Amino acid sequence: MKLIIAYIQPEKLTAVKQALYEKDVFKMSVTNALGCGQQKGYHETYRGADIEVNLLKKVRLDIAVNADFVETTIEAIISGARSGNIGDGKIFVQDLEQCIRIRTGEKGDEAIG
Amino acid sequence: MKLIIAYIQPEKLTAVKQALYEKDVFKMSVTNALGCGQQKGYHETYRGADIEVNLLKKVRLDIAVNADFVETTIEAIISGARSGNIGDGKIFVQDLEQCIRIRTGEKGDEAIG
Amino acid sequence: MKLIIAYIQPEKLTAVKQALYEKDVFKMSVTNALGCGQQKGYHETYRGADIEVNLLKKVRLDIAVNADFVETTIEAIISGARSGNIGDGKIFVQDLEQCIRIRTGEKGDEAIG
Amino acid sequence: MKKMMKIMGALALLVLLASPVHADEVVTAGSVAAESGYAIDNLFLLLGAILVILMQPGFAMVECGFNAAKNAVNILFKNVMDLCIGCILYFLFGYGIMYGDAILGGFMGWGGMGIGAVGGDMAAGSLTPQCDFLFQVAFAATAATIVSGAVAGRLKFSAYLTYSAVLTGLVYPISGFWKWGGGFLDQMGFYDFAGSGLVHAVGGFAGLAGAIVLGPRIGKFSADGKPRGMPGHNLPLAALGVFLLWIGWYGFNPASQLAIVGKANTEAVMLIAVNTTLAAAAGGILAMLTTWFIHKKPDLTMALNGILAGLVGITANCDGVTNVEALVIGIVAGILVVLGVKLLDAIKVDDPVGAWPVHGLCGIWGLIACAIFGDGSYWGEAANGALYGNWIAQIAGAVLVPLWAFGTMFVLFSILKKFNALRVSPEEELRGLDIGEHGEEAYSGFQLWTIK
Amino acid sequence: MKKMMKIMGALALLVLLASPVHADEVVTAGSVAAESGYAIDNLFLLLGAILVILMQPGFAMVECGFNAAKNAVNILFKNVMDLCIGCILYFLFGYGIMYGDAILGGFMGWGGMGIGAVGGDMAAGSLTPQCDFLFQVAFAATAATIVSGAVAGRLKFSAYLTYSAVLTGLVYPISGFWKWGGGFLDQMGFYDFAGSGLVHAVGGFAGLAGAIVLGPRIGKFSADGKPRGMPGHNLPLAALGVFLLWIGWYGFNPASQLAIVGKANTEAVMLIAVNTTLAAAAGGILAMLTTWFIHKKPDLTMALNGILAGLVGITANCDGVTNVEALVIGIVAGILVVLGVKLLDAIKVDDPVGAWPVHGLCGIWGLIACAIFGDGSYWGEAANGALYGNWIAQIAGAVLVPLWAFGTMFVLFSILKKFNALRVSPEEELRGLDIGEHGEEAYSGFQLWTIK
Amino acid sequence: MKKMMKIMGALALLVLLASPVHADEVVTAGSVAAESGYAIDNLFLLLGAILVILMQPGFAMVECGFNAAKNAVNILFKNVMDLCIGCILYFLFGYGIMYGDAILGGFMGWGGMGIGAVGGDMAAGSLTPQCDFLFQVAFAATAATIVSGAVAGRLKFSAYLTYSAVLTGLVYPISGFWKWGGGFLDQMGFYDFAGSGLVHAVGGFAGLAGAIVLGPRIGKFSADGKPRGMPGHNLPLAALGVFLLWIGWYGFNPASQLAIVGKANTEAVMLIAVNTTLAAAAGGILAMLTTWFIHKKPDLTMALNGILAGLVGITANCDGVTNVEALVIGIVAGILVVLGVKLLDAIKVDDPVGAWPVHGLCGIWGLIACAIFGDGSYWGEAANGALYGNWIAQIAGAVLVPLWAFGTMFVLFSILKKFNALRVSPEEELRGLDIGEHGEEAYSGFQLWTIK
Ligand SMILES: Nc1ncnc2c1ncn2[C@@H]1O[C@H](COP(=O)(O)OP(=O)(O)O)[C@@H](O)[C@H]1O
Ligand SMILES: Nc1ncnc2c1ncn2[C@@H]1O[C@H](COP(=O)(O)OP(=O)(O)O)[C@@H](O)[C@H]1O
Ligand SMILES: Nc1ncnc2c1ncn2[C@@H]1O[C@H](COP(=O)(O)OP(=O)(O)O)[C@@H](O)[C@H]1O
Repeated sequence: MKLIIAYIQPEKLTAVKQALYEKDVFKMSVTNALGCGQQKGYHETYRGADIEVNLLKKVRLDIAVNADFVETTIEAIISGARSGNIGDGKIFVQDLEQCIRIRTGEKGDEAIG
Repeated sequence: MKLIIAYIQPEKLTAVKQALYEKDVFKMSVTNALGCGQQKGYHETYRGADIEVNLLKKVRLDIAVNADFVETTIEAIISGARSGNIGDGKIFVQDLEQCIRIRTGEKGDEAIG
Repeated sequence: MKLIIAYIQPEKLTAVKQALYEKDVFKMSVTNALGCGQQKGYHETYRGADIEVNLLKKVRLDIAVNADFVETTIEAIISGARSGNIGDGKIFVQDLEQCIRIRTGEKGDEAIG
Repeated sequence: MKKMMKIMGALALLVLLASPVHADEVVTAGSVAAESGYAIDNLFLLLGAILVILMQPGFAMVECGFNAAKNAVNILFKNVMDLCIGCILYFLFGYGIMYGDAILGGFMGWGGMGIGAVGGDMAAGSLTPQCDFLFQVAFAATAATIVSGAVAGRLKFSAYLTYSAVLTGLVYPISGFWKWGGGFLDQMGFYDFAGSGLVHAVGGFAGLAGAIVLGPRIGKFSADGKPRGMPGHNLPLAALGVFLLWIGWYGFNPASQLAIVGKANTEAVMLIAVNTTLAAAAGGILAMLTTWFIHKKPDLTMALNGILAGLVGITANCDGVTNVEALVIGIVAGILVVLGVKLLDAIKVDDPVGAWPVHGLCGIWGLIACAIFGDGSYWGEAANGALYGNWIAQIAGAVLVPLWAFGTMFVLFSILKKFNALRVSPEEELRGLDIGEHGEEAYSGFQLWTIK
Repeated sequence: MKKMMKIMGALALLVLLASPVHADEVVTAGSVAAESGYAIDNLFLLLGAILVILMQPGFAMVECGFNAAKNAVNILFKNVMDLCIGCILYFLFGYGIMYGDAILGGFMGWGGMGIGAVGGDMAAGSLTPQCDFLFQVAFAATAATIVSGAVAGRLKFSAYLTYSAVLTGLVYPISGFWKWGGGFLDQMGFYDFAGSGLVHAVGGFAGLAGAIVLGPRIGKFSADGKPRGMPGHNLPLAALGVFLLWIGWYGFNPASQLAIVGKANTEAVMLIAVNTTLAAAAGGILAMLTTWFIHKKPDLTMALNGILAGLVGITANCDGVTNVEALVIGIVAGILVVLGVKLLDAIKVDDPVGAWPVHGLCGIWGLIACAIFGDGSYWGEAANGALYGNWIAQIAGAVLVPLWAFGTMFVLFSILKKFNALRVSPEEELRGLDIGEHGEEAYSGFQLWTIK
Repeated sequence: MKKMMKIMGALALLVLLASPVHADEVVTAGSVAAESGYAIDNLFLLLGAILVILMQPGFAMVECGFNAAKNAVNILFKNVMDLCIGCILYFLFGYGIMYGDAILGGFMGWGGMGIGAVGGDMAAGSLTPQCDFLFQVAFAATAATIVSGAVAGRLKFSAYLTYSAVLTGLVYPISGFWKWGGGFLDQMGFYDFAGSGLVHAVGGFAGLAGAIVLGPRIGKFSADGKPRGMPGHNLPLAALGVFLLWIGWYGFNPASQLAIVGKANTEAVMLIAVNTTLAAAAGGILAMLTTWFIHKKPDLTMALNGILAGLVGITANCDGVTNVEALVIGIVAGILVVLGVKLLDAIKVDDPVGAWPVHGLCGIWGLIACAIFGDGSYWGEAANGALYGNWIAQIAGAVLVPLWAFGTMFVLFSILKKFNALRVSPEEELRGLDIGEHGEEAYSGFQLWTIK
C-alpha cells in the first residue's frame, strides 16, 4: 500500500476530487497548508507598508491506496490540478505498511478502500 | 520506529487521548482535517438552497513510536475511537527512519518518547 | 529522497525559514498543529473556572529533500528552532519513494528542488 | 411611578390654565410656541437622521455577514463609500433635483447645487434647510447601499463607485421628485409615506438590474442549473446588522412625519413607531415559520430577511394603518420574502443577500398595502382631487418607480459591461475580491478553509 | 408629505398669533405648554424605548460571544425571536395584563387585548397610549432575552420559543402588575424605579430555573465535579454588546422617569443618567479587581459582567440616591457578581453567561439598596401610608418577584422536560446546535478547532 | 463655549421675566418658555452625551480590528477600562479641575470633588449640573481612549490603567481648563468649538508619546529599517467601529452648541451636523483616492482613517464654516492622514491604528482651519478684545495643547519604563498579550495561523 500526498492550489480541489471520483478513488483526507516553493510569493500593502507573503495557501491531500492504484491516482490528481503555471504543486509517494479501519478492525487492502 | 497516523471523529479525541495516556503514550501531534470516505456527507440548506457537504470534519493524529509500541498504540486508538458507525476513521502505519529531539539533539529511540 | 517532518514552536518559524534559506532549502509546506509532549500544558482560568490546555500550538514543516540534503536540512532546522527549553520540538525523517511536479510531470530528484 | 407622573403632568397644565389675562402675552405665548416648536421638531428630525444613518452600519454588517469571508473587505468598502459618495453627490445635485422647482415638464426638479440657506422661518413643523438636507441625504444613502448586497462577490469596486454616484446624484432624486418633490405621482394621489417605493423599491430593483446584468457568482448554480447554497461567513455580524436596521427604522418611519409638535403629530409619530415594531416582529416570525415549513429547519438568515421585509412593507403606510393591519402587513411581507428568494433561485438570478425580495418585492407590497388597508381619506386629497393612496395611483407608482430604477440601472450596468469594467476575472472571483481588488484580507491571521 | 407638514406647522403658529385678546389667551399660554410638553415628553419616551431596544443587540452579542462558535446561530436566533415573539405576545396579552384594572382579587390586571387608543390627553407628562406601549414592550423583551444566555448550548430552539411566549405574555406582566400596574406590592410601598426586580430579577431567576432544570452542558463539570472553563468564542462581540447595553441603559433608567418636562423631571432624569454611569463604571472596575485578586489575572469577561452588574444594581434606585451612593451600589454589585459566578460553580449550576449573578443577584441587590440608601420619603407615600422603599416592602418584593419568576419557569421547563422537548441530544450538543437545529454554521469557511 | 451658553440661558430667562405688565402673567408665558426650554436643552445634551459615549464602542472596535487577534482581549479590556476609570477619575478630580475657579495663577481650576448640585436655574440654555457633567465626562473618556490604539500590542495592561487615570483625572482637564474653563487660551481668543485640539489632539499626542517611548512592535520594521505591514485581524469590526464613530460625532459636534432652543441655536446645531457629515464623507473619499494613487490599490483601512480625519478636522470649526468650506476641510484632512501615516513609518514610530495622524495631526489641522476659514467675528470677541479664532491664538493653542499632552505623557511613560512597568516581555509580545496578561483568548476555538 502507498500513501500519496499532494499539495495543490486550493481552487483546484473540486476538479481534483472530480478526477479522482471518475477513477473510483473516493477516500481521502484534506488539510489546509501553506506552501513555499518555486512560486514566488506576492506583495501586499497594508496602510502603505509592505507585506511580503511567501507562504501561499495550498491544500494538502492524503490518499492511501493499494500499490496498483498509485498510477491512476497520480494521473487523476495531475489531470485535475495542472494549469501549467508555477505553483501547481507536488505529489509525494510514500510506502504505507499498514492500514486499519477503526470501525471494523479490518486490516490492509480491504481496509484501505 | 514507526509513525502512526490516525483519522478519527473530532468528538472522540478526548477518549482517544485518555486511552493513549493509560498505555503511557503521551506524545502526539494533532491537526484538523477534512475527510471523505465511506461515510456519506450530509445536506444542509442555506436560504432554501442546497449545500452538499462531503468533506467531513476529522481530527488527524500523528504519533511516532518505537516498533514495540505500535500494537498497544493502535489498540488504544481503536478502543477510544470506535463507535461502530461509519466514519469512525482509519489508522495508517508508516516506517520512521529517524527521530531527533531538537532541544537535545538526541536521536532515535530515546528521542521518540 | 527523504521526507522531513518537523514540529517546532510557532514563534521559531521565521528563524527556521531563514536558516533553511541559507542552506538553499527553499521549498517546504507548513501546517498548524497542536502538540502534546514532554512540555506540560498550562492552566488558564476563564470566569474563575480552570481550563487545562495540554495541546499546545505548534507548527509542522514538511520538507522533501534528496538524501544528501537530509543532514544540512536537519541542522538548519535545529539551529533555527532550538531554544534549549522543553517544547522545542521534534524532527522526523521518512523515506520518500517518489516525487512528481504537477506542472511539468518531472519526477524524482529534479522534481524535488 | 407612571401614574404619579401622569398626575403631575395634569397638575402642571392646570396651574398654567389658572393664571389670569392680558394682550402682549398672546405674542409672547406665540413666540414661545414658535421657538420651542422650532427647536423640538428640528431636534426630532436630527434624531431621525442619525437613526437612519445608523442603518448604514446595519446594511454593511448584514451584507458582509451574508457573503464569503474572501469578499468581506470589498463589500465593507463599498458600503462605506456609497455613504461618502452619496453625501457629496446628493449635496451637489441630488437635493436640488429632488426638491427644486419642476423643470423638463415636471420630469425632475432643480433648485441649484448645495443646500442654499442655513436659516428658515421659526415655527413648529418648519425644518431648517440644513436639517432637512441631512434627513433627506440619509434616505438617499439608504437607497444606494441596498444594491451592494445584490451584486456582491463579483462586481468591480470601481464600477460600484460609478453606480453609487449615478444613483444618489441622479436616479434616486428624479423618482423622488415625482412624489416627494410634488411631481406628477404626488399630484395623481400616489402615496408612499416613508419610502417603501421611493427608497426601498428603487434600491431593490437597481440591485436586481445589477444581479441580472452581472450574472450569478461562480458556483451559485450547478451544471444542471440547481441553485447551490453559498453560506454567509459571519452570521453574528449579520444579526447585529438587522438589529441596527430595526432600530434605525425608528428614524426612517416615525421621523418621516417631519414634525412631532402638535397633538396630531405627536400621536401620529407614536402610532408609526408601534406599527413599525409590530410589522417587523410579524415579518420575522412568519419568515421563520415559512422556511421551517418548507425546509424542515428554521433558517436564521431567512428570519432576519423577514424582519427587514416587514419593515419595508410597513414603510409606505405606517401612518395610516391600525396596529392590527400593521401585523397583517408584516405577516404577508414575511411570507413574500421567502417566496421571493425561491423565485430568484428559480429564474437563476443570484442575489446573495436577498436585496430584491426584501426591498424590491416587499417595497411594492408596501405600496399596494396603502390601497388595501389605508383609509384613503386619512391621507387627504391629491391635486387632481383623487384620494391619496387610491388603487390607480398606487399601482402607477408601484410600476413606474421600480421600472425607472431597474431601467436606468440596467442601462448603466450594461454600458459598464460593454467596456468590461463591470465584473472581476474568474480567478479574482475565486480567490476573493479582497486580495484581487484591495490586496487586503478581512481576517488576517484566521485560518479559512481555502477550499470553499 | 414634507410640504403638507411644513404648512401645518406654519398654520399652527398663525393660529396662535391671530387669536384675539381674552379668556382664551390664557388657554394660549396653557395650550403652548400642553402642546410642547406633550411633544417633548413623548419624544423623550420614544428615545427611551429606542435605547432600550438597542439593548437587544447588546444582549445578543454578549450571549453569542460568551458561548461556543458551534452554538452561535442558535443563540442569535433565540435572541432575535424573543424580541419578535415578545412584541406580539405583549401586544396581545401582556400589556393588558400589566396595566389593566385589577382582576382575580388583584393577582393580575386586564385591560383587553392590544393597545386600545391612539390619542391621549394633550399635556406634559401624558404619554400617548402607543408611546406608552412601545416603552413597556421594550422592557418586556429585555426580561425575556436575559434567559437565553443562561440556557445556552443545550436548550432546544422550540422550547425557547415556548418559554419566551409564556414569559412575555403572562409571567412578566403579572409580577409587573403587582408593582407598576398598581398592585399589592405597590400599595405596600415596594419600590423598584426602573426594574432591578421586575425586569432583571425576573429574567435572572427565570434563567436560573432553566439552568437548573436543564442541567450543565457536557464538559462543564469534570468527573470529580470541578467546574471547567468553557471559553466564549468571540470576546470582541461580547465587549461590543456590553457597550451597547451600557448605552441602552440610558433609555432604561432615565426614561423611566416617564417625563422630562418640569424642573423636577428634568433634573431627576439627569441625576439618574449620571448615577447610572457611575454605578456601571464602579461595577466594572470592582469586578476586574476582584478576579484579579482571586485569580491573579484580570479577566475581561468578568469586568464586562461587572459593568452590567452595576447597571442592574442601580436600576431600582437611581432616582433617589446621590452620586456617591451610586458609586457604592456599583462597587458592591461588582463584587457580588464575581461571588455569584463562583457560587453557581460551587453548586454545579451551569449559567454560561452569568445571567443569574448579573440580573438575578444584583437585581435583588438593587431592591435592597432602595431600603439602605434611598431616603424613603423622597419616593413619597404608598397607599397604606408606608413610605416607598421601606425595608419590609423591599424584602417582600425581593422575595416574591424572583420566586414568582423562578417558580413558574421551573414548572414550565419541567413540563417541557417531561415531554423531553427541553434539551437536545448529547450528539447534537457536542456537534453544536447550529448544525443540529438549523443546519447552518455561524462562521462558514472559518477553520475551527473541532476538538473543543 | 459652555460659559457663554450658560450666560445666554440666564439672559433669556431675565428678558422674559423683565418684559412689562402684570408680573405673574408674564411669568406664565415666560415660565412656559423656561420650563420647556430647560427640558429641551437638557434632553438635547443628554442625547449628545449618549452619542458621544457611543463613540467608545466605536473606538474599541476600530482599535481591536486594526490589531492582531492575539492582542484583541487586551485592547478591548483597555478600551472598557479607560471608560470606567475615566468616569470615576473625572468625577473625583477632572471635572473640578476643568470647570472650577482658576487656581495656581490660572494654570488650572478647582471646584471641589464631584459634581456638587443636582438642580440648576430653570431656563433654556441652562444645563443641570448633572447633565453638564455627563456631557463633559463623555469627552474626557474620548480623549483617553484614543491612546490605546497607538500603544497597542506591547503596552502592559497595568501601565495603561495608570495612564488613563492620569489623563482623565489631571492632564486632560488642565488643558481643557485653559480654554473651556475660561483659562488663558480662551482669554486670548483661542477657538476650539468641540475639541479638535482639547480632545483629539490631546489624545493623539499622548498616544504619540506612548508610541515613541515604547518603541515599535517586534517585526514592525525590518532589519534594514523598512516598515512592514502588520495587518489588522478583523476589518469588519473596524468598519463597524468607524460607522459608530461617525454617528457618535453627531453628539460630539452638534451638541457642543450646548443648546438647541432659540432660532440661532437650532440653526447652528443643524449647520454643524451637516458640516460634520460633509467633512467625514470628503475625508473618506480623499484618503481612499490618495492611497489608491500612491499604492495603486484602494485600502479600506486608510479610507476609514480618512473618515475619522475629516471628522476630527471639522470638530474645532464646524459652527463657523460654510458647507463648502466643510468639504474643503474634509478633503485636506483626508490627504493629511495618509501623509501622516507615511511620516510615522518614515521616522520609525509604530502607531498601529494611526491615532496620531487622525487625532493629532488632523486635530491641529482643525484648529488652524479656524483661522483660515472661520470668519473670526462670527465667534465674537475674547477677553483681550481679540477675535476668537485669530491666527495668533489658534497657533498658540495648536502648539501648547499638543505639547502639554505630549510632554506630560512622555514623562509618565518614561517613568513607567524606568521601573520597567511599561512594556511586556518579547516572548509575551510574540505569543500575544491575551494569553500573557489575561490568560484568555479572544477567539477561542478558531484556528489562527500561529505563525504570524
Ligand atoms: N520539496 C518540497 N517539500 C515540501 N513541499 C513542497 C516541496 N516542493 C514543493 N512543495 C509544495 O508544493 C507547492 C507548489 O510547489 P511550487 O514549487 O511552488 O510550484 P511548482 O509545483 O510549479 O514547482 C509548494 O507551495 C509547496 O507547498
Ligand atoms: N484511503 C484513505 N486515504 C486517506 N484517508 C482516508 C482513507 N480512507 C479513510 N480515510 C479517512 O478516514 C475517515 C473515515 O473513513 P470512512 O470511510 O468515512 O469511515 P469508515 O472508517 O467507517 O470507513 C475519512 O473521513 C478520511 O478522513
Ligand atoms: N512521539 C511523538 N509523536 C508525534 N509528535 C511528537 C512526538 N513527540 C513530540 N512530538 C511533537 O513535538 C512537540 C514538542 O515535543 P515536546 O516533548 O513537547 O518537547 P521536547 O521537544 O522538548 O521533548 C510536541 O508538542 C509534539 O507536537
